[in-house]
Amino acid sequence: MTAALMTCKKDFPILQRQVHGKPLVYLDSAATSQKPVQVLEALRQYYEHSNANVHRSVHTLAEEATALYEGARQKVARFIGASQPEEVVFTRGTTEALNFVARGWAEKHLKAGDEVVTSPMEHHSNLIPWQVVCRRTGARLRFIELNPDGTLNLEQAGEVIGPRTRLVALSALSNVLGTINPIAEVARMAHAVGAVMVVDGAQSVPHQLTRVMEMGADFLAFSGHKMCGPTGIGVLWGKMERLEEMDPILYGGEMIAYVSRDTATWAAVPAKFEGGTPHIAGAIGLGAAVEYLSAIGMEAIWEHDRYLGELAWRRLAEIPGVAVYGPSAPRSGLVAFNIEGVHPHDVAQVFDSQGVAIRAGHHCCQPLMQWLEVGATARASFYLYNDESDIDRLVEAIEATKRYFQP
Amino acid sequence: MTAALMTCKKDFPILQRQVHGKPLVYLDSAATSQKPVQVLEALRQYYEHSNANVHRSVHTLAEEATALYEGARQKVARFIGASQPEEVVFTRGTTEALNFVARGWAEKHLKAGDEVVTSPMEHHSNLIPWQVVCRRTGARLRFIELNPDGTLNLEQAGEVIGPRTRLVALSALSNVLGTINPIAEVARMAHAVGAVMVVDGAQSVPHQLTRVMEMGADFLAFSGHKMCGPTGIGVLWGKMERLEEMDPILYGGEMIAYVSRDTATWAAVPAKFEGGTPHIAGAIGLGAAVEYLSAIGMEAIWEHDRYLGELAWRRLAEIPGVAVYGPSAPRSGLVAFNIEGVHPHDVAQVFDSQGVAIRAGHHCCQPLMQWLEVGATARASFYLYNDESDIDRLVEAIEATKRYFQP
Amino acid sequence: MSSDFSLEELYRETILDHNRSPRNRGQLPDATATVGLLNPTCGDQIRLDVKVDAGRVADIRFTGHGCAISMASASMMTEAVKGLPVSEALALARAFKRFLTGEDPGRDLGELETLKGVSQYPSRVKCATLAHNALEQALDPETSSPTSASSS
Amino acid sequence: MSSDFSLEELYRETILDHNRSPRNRGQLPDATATVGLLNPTCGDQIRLDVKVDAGRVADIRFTGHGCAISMASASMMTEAVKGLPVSEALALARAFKRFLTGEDPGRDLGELETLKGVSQYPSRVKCATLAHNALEQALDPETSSPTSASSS
Ligand SMILES: Cc1ncc(COP(=O)(O)O)c(C=O)c1O
Ligand SMILES: Cc1ncc(COP(=O)(O)O)c(C=O)c1O
Repeated sequence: MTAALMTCKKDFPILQRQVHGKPLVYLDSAATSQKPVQVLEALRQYYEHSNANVHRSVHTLAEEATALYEGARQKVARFIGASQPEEVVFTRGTTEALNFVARGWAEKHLKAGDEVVTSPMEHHSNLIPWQVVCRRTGARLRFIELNPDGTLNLEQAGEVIGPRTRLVALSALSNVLGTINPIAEVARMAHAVGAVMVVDGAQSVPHQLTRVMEMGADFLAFSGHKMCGPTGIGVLWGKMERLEEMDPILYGGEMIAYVSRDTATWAAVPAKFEGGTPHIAGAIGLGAAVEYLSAIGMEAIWEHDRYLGELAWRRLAEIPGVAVYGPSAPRSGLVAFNIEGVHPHDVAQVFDSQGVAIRAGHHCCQPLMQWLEVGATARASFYLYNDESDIDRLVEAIEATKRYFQP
Repeated sequence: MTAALMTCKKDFPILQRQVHGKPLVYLDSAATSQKPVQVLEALRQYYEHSNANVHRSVHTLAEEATALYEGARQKVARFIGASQPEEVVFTRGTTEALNFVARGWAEKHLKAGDEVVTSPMEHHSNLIPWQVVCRRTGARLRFIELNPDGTLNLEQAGEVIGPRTRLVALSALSNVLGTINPIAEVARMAHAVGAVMVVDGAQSVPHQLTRVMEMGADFLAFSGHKMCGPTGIGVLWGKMERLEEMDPILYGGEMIAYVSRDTATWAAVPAKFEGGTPHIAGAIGLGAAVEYLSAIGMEAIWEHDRYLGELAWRRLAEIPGVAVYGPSAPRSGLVAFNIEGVHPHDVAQVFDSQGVAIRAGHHCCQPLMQWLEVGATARASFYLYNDESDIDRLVEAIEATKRYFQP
Repeated sequence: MSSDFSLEELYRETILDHNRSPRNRGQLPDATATVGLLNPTCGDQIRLDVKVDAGRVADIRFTGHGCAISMASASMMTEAVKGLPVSEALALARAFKRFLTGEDPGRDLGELETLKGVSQYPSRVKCATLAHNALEQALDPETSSPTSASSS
Repeated sequence: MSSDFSLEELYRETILDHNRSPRNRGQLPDATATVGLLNPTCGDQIRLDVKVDAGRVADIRFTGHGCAISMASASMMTEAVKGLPVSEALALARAFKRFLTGEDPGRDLGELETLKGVSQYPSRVKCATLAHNALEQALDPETSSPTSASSS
């Protein structure tokens, strides 16, 4: 663990909290991350100093708010290596971003007989929009199967992705298995058959250095709240060409050029997709978050998170009666597990009594639960403010749970 | 002006600001309102104390975040007189809420030959979604015409709303004319022919006591950022029956019941419409905002805002070379105007040099501009933190502008 | 969530016991009503088989998987209602739901009262009431509302 | 936006004069190209009529409505390009746009330089460049990009 990461914990006020009289160990960052003071300060500063609607008025506050909002777009564009800021569309989060692609791009371009390819490890947000698009257009939804360890079966991917494939939708990192998917490789397969590559970056962008061009993605979706940013803000990045051929989804203020009683023409990208007053403070906060993460360094964060994820997997795998899921290594900074005979909800409850916050449930991945043949799992997920001592507390909590529920 | 309103200005830190060396006079609340410390404090408290994803995990932070988020729903429901909290769906704002109704309700229920009725004073967000729905379904868009003073021609409304009408969409208050529309009356006309009444409350809910039941609305849309709340949060309220017959719009996490690889079933209202991680902090902030407004009293705020709107209209109408728009009284707390021979953008720029922040442009109401036969207007809009002295500054700024641009 | 939190208040020994050795587990080949319910937030599932005979709950069985709270609650509920007149069984289920939202149940709930600790955990209340909701749907499908409506 | 703000820096006397008495206002019946442009944020509209003859801007006129900045900028632009070879006129429009984003225009811009104050106001830059964008579209429709693409 680098020095930079060891000192960052002090930036997160909530981590000073006690839960049930015990110091909080927050291991639920894959659900949502905590926020550093730098981000909270950017929000406060905006609201107390420059709050105004953007792109609308010519007064000083409005000029400042617009400059801050568009400045945030630039910061995010740099953070993911976009070729121009206009390729960054602000959305509520990953879910909205993926729905935008499904509604605005896929529904317009797909027809009966076409195929959409995804995987059984996808979050519902990267699955149901495609189910719905397929039902509406008559396209067929197909799946790249998983190897027994929860990695993608690349050989079979080469069979599923074929001449009828128009769109491939895949998460870069699984939010349950910790699998690191070979996005660039799958993108090459997709492009080879003329399909569009949609990447769910909800778990990858917060943890991994993202270079959209090298990734080979046509669209990338991610959420601010999982990467030290505020709630209610996220991003759809798209290649300009793709965004230009995409229909708007929300009609209203600021996304238009000319409006008469009966017709309207649209503004240019990205305004075309940002109908209505945007989440201005959220975008500015996300800008502050990517600056914060960049200052620490995404390579360092990725190394740190992976280290913790792999260490936790190994340590949990050694505990009798504990099942861990997904590949042992390489893996991202989370580990899903079950304790024999104890339902994950009960696990999470006992953990909570120890101050350890984890998530239990299906993690919005019911088809993956079906594949794993479990109803639910517990999941501990790590971020830059966690360290080895948190894994010690995790292991202790598992032991306590086993004692508590022993038959 | 009541004592409560006179003291509230101190709650808004931004109003202490200087612009170009002059004290800020913020007269752009119809675009977005400023935020009191009570709301900013609720945001900070959430992020520093209880930040977690909602409805997902069983740990303490998640329980607290869920309780705060659902508590905000209850506060908003009470604020608008909803019969149950579940009728409150959180959205990004008015624009998204109206698009949800257009996509989820109208597109499902309208067919060729049906008619949608709206007015020429609508904001683009309450016009373009209906244009698009009509194009998609083959329905026809019709307009209730305006009287010369910018009020609704009720007699003609009675002719336009007929047996083919399936949906009537109307703003409760115009964001340009200041017109107070007779919503209950139009709702009765709509219901008499079996049509659904959609109310754009973007301007009314922040200023007027809202009782959805008495209004006769089936759907009501409004934005948090215009009513002392954070950016990125708004509300679609709907009668439970209407919401139940409405399709979801965003597919993904948390809006489902059961998901397999190929199909999914939906959760109950309101979860069905809140796919993906919501803007948790935003909802909590909006809850704090409605508490703040209720403590002052919506009747007092409405009286105050109307008083300022009517006073401003009268004082501006007296100035030679100034044209004011909309009815003289009753009117809401804003006044749109033009200075002869000076473009509203230039007006706003000179105002800004005096520290007076107003909006200039088409106010997302191009068809209304066409009706008024102007390209754009200036607009001063008031809220609880404004008082008569701000109108003095407004009048001075007009005089300064006239001097500056005199031929 | 209060600081005087004690895990033992939530997981009373009775609950752990019912979880370990659930009563009335299984299916009824001659059920008069069968209801399957799902708690979508956590994936808890229950299938309840009820046999009504002469206005009484003549037999009742459940299968499914879920947390200790939901399984123990199902187990206790089946024990409590077996043999009761349908109206009595329904009244019990409703009283239990009131009990968990902190209201006065207006009657003795027997062993089910050991689930009191759950009322402090809004997210767990859904677990504890799953079986009771299933019972309501089985015995009175008209007035009870389904969890989810439409489908993709 | 800086605190040493002065309105006079934005609205120089030359600008106010062009706004009051615009040059080359009107339409050209024998125009070789006509372009209509709209600034959707504020509703500024311009119609530019250009007559190209033997590779030169033989005549140019504009109509429309907008703020002082956009009208003065249109007026000055028409004066500046009338008589220039097409390539020169295009170069001028592009240099002016560079100038307003704070870059070195690389050439003398004449009266148009009085619009320098605009560069401090991002929202007004669109006003000042509207006529220049129209000119680009009129003279070089291939490479210049339209403001809006699709329609409802
Ligand atoms: C009458 C009216 N309707 C709709 C809107 C759109 O609201 P929002 O931009 O918050 O979605 C506004 C405000 O801009 C408005 O004034
Ligand atoms: C892989 C993945 N995709 C999509 C999402 C959805 O993100 P959000 O809820 O922010 O829209 C999540 C997180 O919940 C996720 O982990």
